[in-house]
Amino acid sequence: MANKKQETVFTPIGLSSDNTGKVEISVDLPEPTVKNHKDLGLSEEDVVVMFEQMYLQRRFEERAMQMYQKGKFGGFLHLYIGQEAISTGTVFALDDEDDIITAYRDHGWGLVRGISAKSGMAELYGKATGCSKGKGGSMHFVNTEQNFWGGHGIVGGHIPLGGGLAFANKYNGNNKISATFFGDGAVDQGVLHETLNMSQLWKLPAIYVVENNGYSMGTSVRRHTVGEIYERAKGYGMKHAVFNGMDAFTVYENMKKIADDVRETSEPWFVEIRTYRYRGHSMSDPQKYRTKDELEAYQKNDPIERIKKYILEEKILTNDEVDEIIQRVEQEVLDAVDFAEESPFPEPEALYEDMFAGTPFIHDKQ
Amino acid sequence: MANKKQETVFTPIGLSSDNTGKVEISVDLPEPTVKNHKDLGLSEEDVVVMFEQMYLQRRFEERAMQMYQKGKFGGFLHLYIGQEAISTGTVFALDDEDDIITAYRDHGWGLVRGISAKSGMAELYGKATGCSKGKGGSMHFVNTEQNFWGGHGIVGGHIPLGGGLAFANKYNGNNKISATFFGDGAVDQGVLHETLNMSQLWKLPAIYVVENNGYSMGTSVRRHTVGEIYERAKGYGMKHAVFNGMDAFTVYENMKKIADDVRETSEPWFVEIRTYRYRGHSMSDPQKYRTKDELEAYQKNDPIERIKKYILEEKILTNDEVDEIIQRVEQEVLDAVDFAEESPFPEPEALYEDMFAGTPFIHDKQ
Amino acid sequence: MAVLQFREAIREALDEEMERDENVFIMGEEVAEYNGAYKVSEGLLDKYGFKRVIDTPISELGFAGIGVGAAMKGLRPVVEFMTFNFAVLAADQILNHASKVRYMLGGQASVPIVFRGPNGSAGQLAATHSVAYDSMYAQFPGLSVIYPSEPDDAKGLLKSAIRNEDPVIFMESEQMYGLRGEVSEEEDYLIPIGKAKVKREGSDVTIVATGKMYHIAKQAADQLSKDGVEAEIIDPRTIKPFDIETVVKSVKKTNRCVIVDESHPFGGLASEVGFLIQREAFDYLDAPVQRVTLPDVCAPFSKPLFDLWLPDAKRVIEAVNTVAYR
Amino acid sequence: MAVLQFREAIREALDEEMERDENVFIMGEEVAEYNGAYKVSEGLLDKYGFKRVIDTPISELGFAGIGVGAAMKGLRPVVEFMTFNFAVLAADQILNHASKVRYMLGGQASVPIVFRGPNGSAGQLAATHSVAYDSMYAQFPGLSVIYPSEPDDAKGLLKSAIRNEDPVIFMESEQMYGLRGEVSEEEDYLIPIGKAKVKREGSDVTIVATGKMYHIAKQAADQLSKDGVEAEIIDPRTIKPFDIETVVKSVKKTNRCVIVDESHPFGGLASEVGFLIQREAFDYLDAPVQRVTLPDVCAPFSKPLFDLWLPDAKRVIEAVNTVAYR
Ligand SMILES: Cc1ncc(C[n+]2csc(CCOP(=O)(O)OP(=O)(O)O)c2C)c(N)n1
Ligand SMILES: Cc1ncc(C[n+]2csc(CCOP(=O)(O)OP(=O)(O)O)c2C)c(N)n1
Ligand SMILES: [Mg+2]
Ligand SMILES: [Mg+2]
Repeated sequence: MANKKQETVFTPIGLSSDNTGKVEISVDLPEPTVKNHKDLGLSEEDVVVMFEQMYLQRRFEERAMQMYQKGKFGGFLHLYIGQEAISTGTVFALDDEDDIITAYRDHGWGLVRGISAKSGMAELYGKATGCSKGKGGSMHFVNTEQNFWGGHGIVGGHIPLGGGLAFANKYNGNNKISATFFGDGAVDQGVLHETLNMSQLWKLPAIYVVENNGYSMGTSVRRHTVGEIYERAKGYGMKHAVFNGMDAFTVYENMKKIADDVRETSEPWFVEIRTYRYRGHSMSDPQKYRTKDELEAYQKNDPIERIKKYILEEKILTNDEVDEIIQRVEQEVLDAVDFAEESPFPEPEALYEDMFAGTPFIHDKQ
Repeated sequence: MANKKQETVFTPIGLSSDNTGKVEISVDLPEPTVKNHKDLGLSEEDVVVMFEQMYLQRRFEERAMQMYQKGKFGGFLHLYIGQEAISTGTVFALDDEDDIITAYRDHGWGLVRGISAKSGMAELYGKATGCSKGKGGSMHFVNTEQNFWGGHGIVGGHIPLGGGLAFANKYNGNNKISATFFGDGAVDQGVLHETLNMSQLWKLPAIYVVENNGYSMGTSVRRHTVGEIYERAKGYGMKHAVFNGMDAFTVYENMKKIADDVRETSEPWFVEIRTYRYRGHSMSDPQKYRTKDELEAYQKNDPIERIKKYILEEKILTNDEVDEIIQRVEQEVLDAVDFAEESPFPEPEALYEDMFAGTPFIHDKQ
Repeated sequence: MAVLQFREAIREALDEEMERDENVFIMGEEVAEYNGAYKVSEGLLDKYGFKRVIDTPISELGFAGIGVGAAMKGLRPVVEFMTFNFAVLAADQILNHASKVRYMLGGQASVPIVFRGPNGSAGQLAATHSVAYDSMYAQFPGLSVIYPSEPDDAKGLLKSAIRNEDPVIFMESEQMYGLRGEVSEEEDYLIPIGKAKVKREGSDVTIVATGKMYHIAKQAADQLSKDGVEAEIIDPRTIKPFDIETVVKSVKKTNRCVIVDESHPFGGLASEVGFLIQREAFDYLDAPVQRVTLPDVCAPFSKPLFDLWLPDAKRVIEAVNTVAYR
Repeated sequence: MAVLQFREAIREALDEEMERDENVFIMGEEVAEYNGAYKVSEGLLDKYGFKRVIDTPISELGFAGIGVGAAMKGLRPVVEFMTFNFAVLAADQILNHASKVRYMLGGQASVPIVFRGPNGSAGQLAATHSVAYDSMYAQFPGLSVIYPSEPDDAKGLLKSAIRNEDPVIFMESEQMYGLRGEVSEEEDYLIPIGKAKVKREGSDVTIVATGKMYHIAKQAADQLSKDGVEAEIIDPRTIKPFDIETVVKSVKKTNRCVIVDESHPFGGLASEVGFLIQREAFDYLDAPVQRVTLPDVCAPFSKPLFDLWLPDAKRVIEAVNTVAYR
């Protein structure tokens, strides 16, 4: 390429074009907590359930990926693999009545908030038995009964929806809070700014959480957003935090503290949780924008391996007991695939259903 | 009103509903500069021109208001009265080739960037001789020959346009910079956030300036935006400043320093200039949201009175010479009114002109 | 019947619905302490307090989205835009969220929200403040779009809109706020969404017009009547659902139709209704359907140009003459 | 004639125009280092460097606006949206700024910008990723809207769009990027904006279709031909300016017309063109104009529902049968 040095540059140059050979790590991981489960007030059973939950999310997606590659279903498939400590630690930290909403990388969130592997897998297949009746697919998992408000596909678009959930909670005076999760890429959307300003001004009981996994599609964080993400909070005098998202205990500890504060003060927080996306953005990503070394370095911090090791080292479970869980989850996911395969597609009439809660009206229906 | 104290409140309560009687001043004015014109590198002539310019802006608008009230023209009329030190100090600080763009409160900016009182007044009247050929009216003064890019009516909408002007300057490597002015109300628009992030990331030679005049329509600053406005910059690690906008010297000093820095480093600045809107938002505003005391307190800092006093005290001009200027400006504005009155309206064909620079195309023209 | 201004009729609807249902609240720029940019919400803050009458920053996208989220949780927000020209900034929340959330979540969430405010032009406010967006929103599934022309319609339809389980775009007009008209004093006066009203009977030509254009159509009809041409005026009141049956029935009688539409011509209400009429009443038409719309040009500021730009009775009469081969 | 993929034809147009004019640059999400989300811009970073091929953050409104500002200063930005479904966030910059700046500033600034990217659906991507926005943009004065169906059209029209002095919306389709077709090797191949092309001659019925729908129409025509019905297919290629003359001429010959449109029905291309035809060729029509559009329903994810949702050749044939009273 013609002498890059003198050239005018707008967007910072990333890995693939950097001639220095120096690779800037996309996300620095803060140290995880040193506390053990007792310090954190978690029972041994909690720790085991955490492990099982995270492992379910992992295996669910690994199988889904396999089925996708076999051509069993279409659409996008954005995998949460590597980020499971965030969904899991958070759900343990929040009350079950608190509201959660997230972007399209939503399988983990759905499973941990009560969507069964079966109805999740059926949704990926577009079956009538899916959690969204096959209307939404991978990007739109939902379980409002357990206060999980979905799965949304417009980057940043659900951020004010999360603000609205908090607004409704304050309006109703019900002492519930909302937590809104989105990617580092969504940080650049203007609606975040608008929502943060109103949340702080109106004292909404809301937590806005960036799952900074190093990349917005093929663009590393340093190439799409300036400074440190959590520092955005400073522009609004908003409480903020940044912590390690590769350790469920760290997520639990911090999110619990934050949730308590929000519930008490009705003041919002802006939180950056650092993690890493193991897989490509979606299924068609050649991933030329990062090195294998980088990926492997992060995989050494795998949150599932970590908690498994902890369980064994602390003798919470034996090796055999852990294996049993692994087998059980494996079976659960296989059963889910069978269920999805065997489930019926929606009937043709379903095309016109779920458009309206009130009187349906379809213009010029032929 | 029913017990406000226990009631859930979202937006902070303003003056009209505050039972404490305590009035929070909308904008704290930082101290003006202590430097005199020589310290600042301004000639005596410069100071005189500054005064004349500011006085022209003031009288132009006072007459315009009168004509509006007489029903001579319609549409909106947002007056800049009280804020003239900002336009004037800035234009002296920037190079003439630098780009300026602003919102709908644009008469002062237009006049100081070369729109004659005549073509300005004619524009208010919607005459063919207006600076925008009567197509734009009060909100869309423009003089691109002197790098004034208008007058824009969507709150915040022109902020990225200002970024684009800076982008083009950097692209062209021409050492020019752009300065984008907007109100405190525009600070709450998401596009500001997007533009600041890209400007900082891409190192655009741009200055983003909030003319904080205490109110967004009837909403005082503290009721629509949290914290101190200039602190928004901290979220992006952006250079920033806050200063007094009721003194042309202060504006000049700061804007010059900032412009020099931007030109040298191609790094953007975010600036809050504190001022005060003497008149209502537009012509139909009953102004119940502020007290007369508040208004009068700010009027004591009037930027035109201030520079006039300076000119007399420093013996730059005699009383008579000042009066001469006043008479001249007075006449200029009266001539402008005559010109506007006598100018023709655009021909009917003009309706279809100026839609396209290239081949015009009007769908289904009847 | 009480005689109310348009803005008073809207205010009554808001007031009654807020009184009836704790979950109804209003938010928007200057709606509370300023009592509304156009005084629609005057007095509501005093009556309902700061919890339910909420001033927002100029953050159209953000507060629209907060409204949608609150609606998902069961509240019933009435979100005011100072005009729908500014709602363009909120388009993502209206089009990609409010209208789609329910479907894509397989019916697990509803969005009972009303977005309301003035539509179209309001005199010489130039290009960015003058566009009519009713037809645009009607393009998208899941939204009801209401654009009433008289205080009575406004009251009855707004009350229905607030009770509707799905998102409604409710459009008004700065220039009509002061318009007076008789308004039903019926308790809990509800007009069903999606029903057109024959506002003038006539046998010679059907004129379809709503919102501000209804009044233009009426002027034209009065004028035409003096010439012995009796126009039937149908005010659809709701752009969507559009009551095509009522229009077709009238056209089958008059055999001629003119549509007056405040949109630019391409793909506006007029083209949709014209298309449907030619399809549904082909054999009844004695002349092609004609339309009167804005020209395909931005709104100019200058008074004489603006007056040329906005449809007027003269152009409606010309169109009627065309369909009547007069 | 070279055989190129659709994406290659677009890339050639970009490449030639960047080569020709230093002021042309491209910006958008993933256009540079990733080589384009759909590989349209592949290789352009290598050739033109970081100054002229620019990765943006996910800030559609902001970068669209920066593009408009840069265009006002004389640059010629080509702004890529990953799809026009995300451009909804930029609607204020497109509708309130790009299309209006020149008029409201009395002609003192021009906005020679191209907004391009895929339009409409791309398989099972659910409600928020599947809407066709060509008709919506066509509603607004000042914008040209192009939605070509074949690589040759794409190349010649994109080059013209980049040279156009005013804003152009240039729409593509994820699902067509791999489509191969013959592309003129003429040097500096320009197709004028606003000219329809008769892509198949026939005397029995006129089918109007562009973009992805053109290929559906073609399938239908091939099918119909076996039954002895010869359809004339007109591909307008540009939605706006719309070449109604070419369509009317054809309808005067065939006396029957079906419009295939990827929009939802209300106020889409089909309704506009149908309206114009009934007005301009009333006496030539042997049957009402029919249309095939998406239903007035959001895009579902599930494959069988999605297949039902998207217009197909079968529905086009049915519509032809209707206008032919078969
Ligand atoms: C408004 C909008 N713009 C662009 C896209 C396309 N897109 C989908 S995901 C994505 C990257 C988002 O990255 P990030 O927010 O970091 O989330 P992650 O994928 O890493 O979880 C992009 C550009 C979109 N869906 N919505
Ligand atoms: C997007 C948008 N929303 C709302 C408005 C209506 N409006 C015009 S000016 C204004 C207040 C702006 O206040 P500020 O930015 O402080 O500027 P000032 O009027 O004080 O100069 C409002 C709400 C608008 N023009 N555009
Ligand atoms: Mg990411
Ligand atoms: Mg202000």
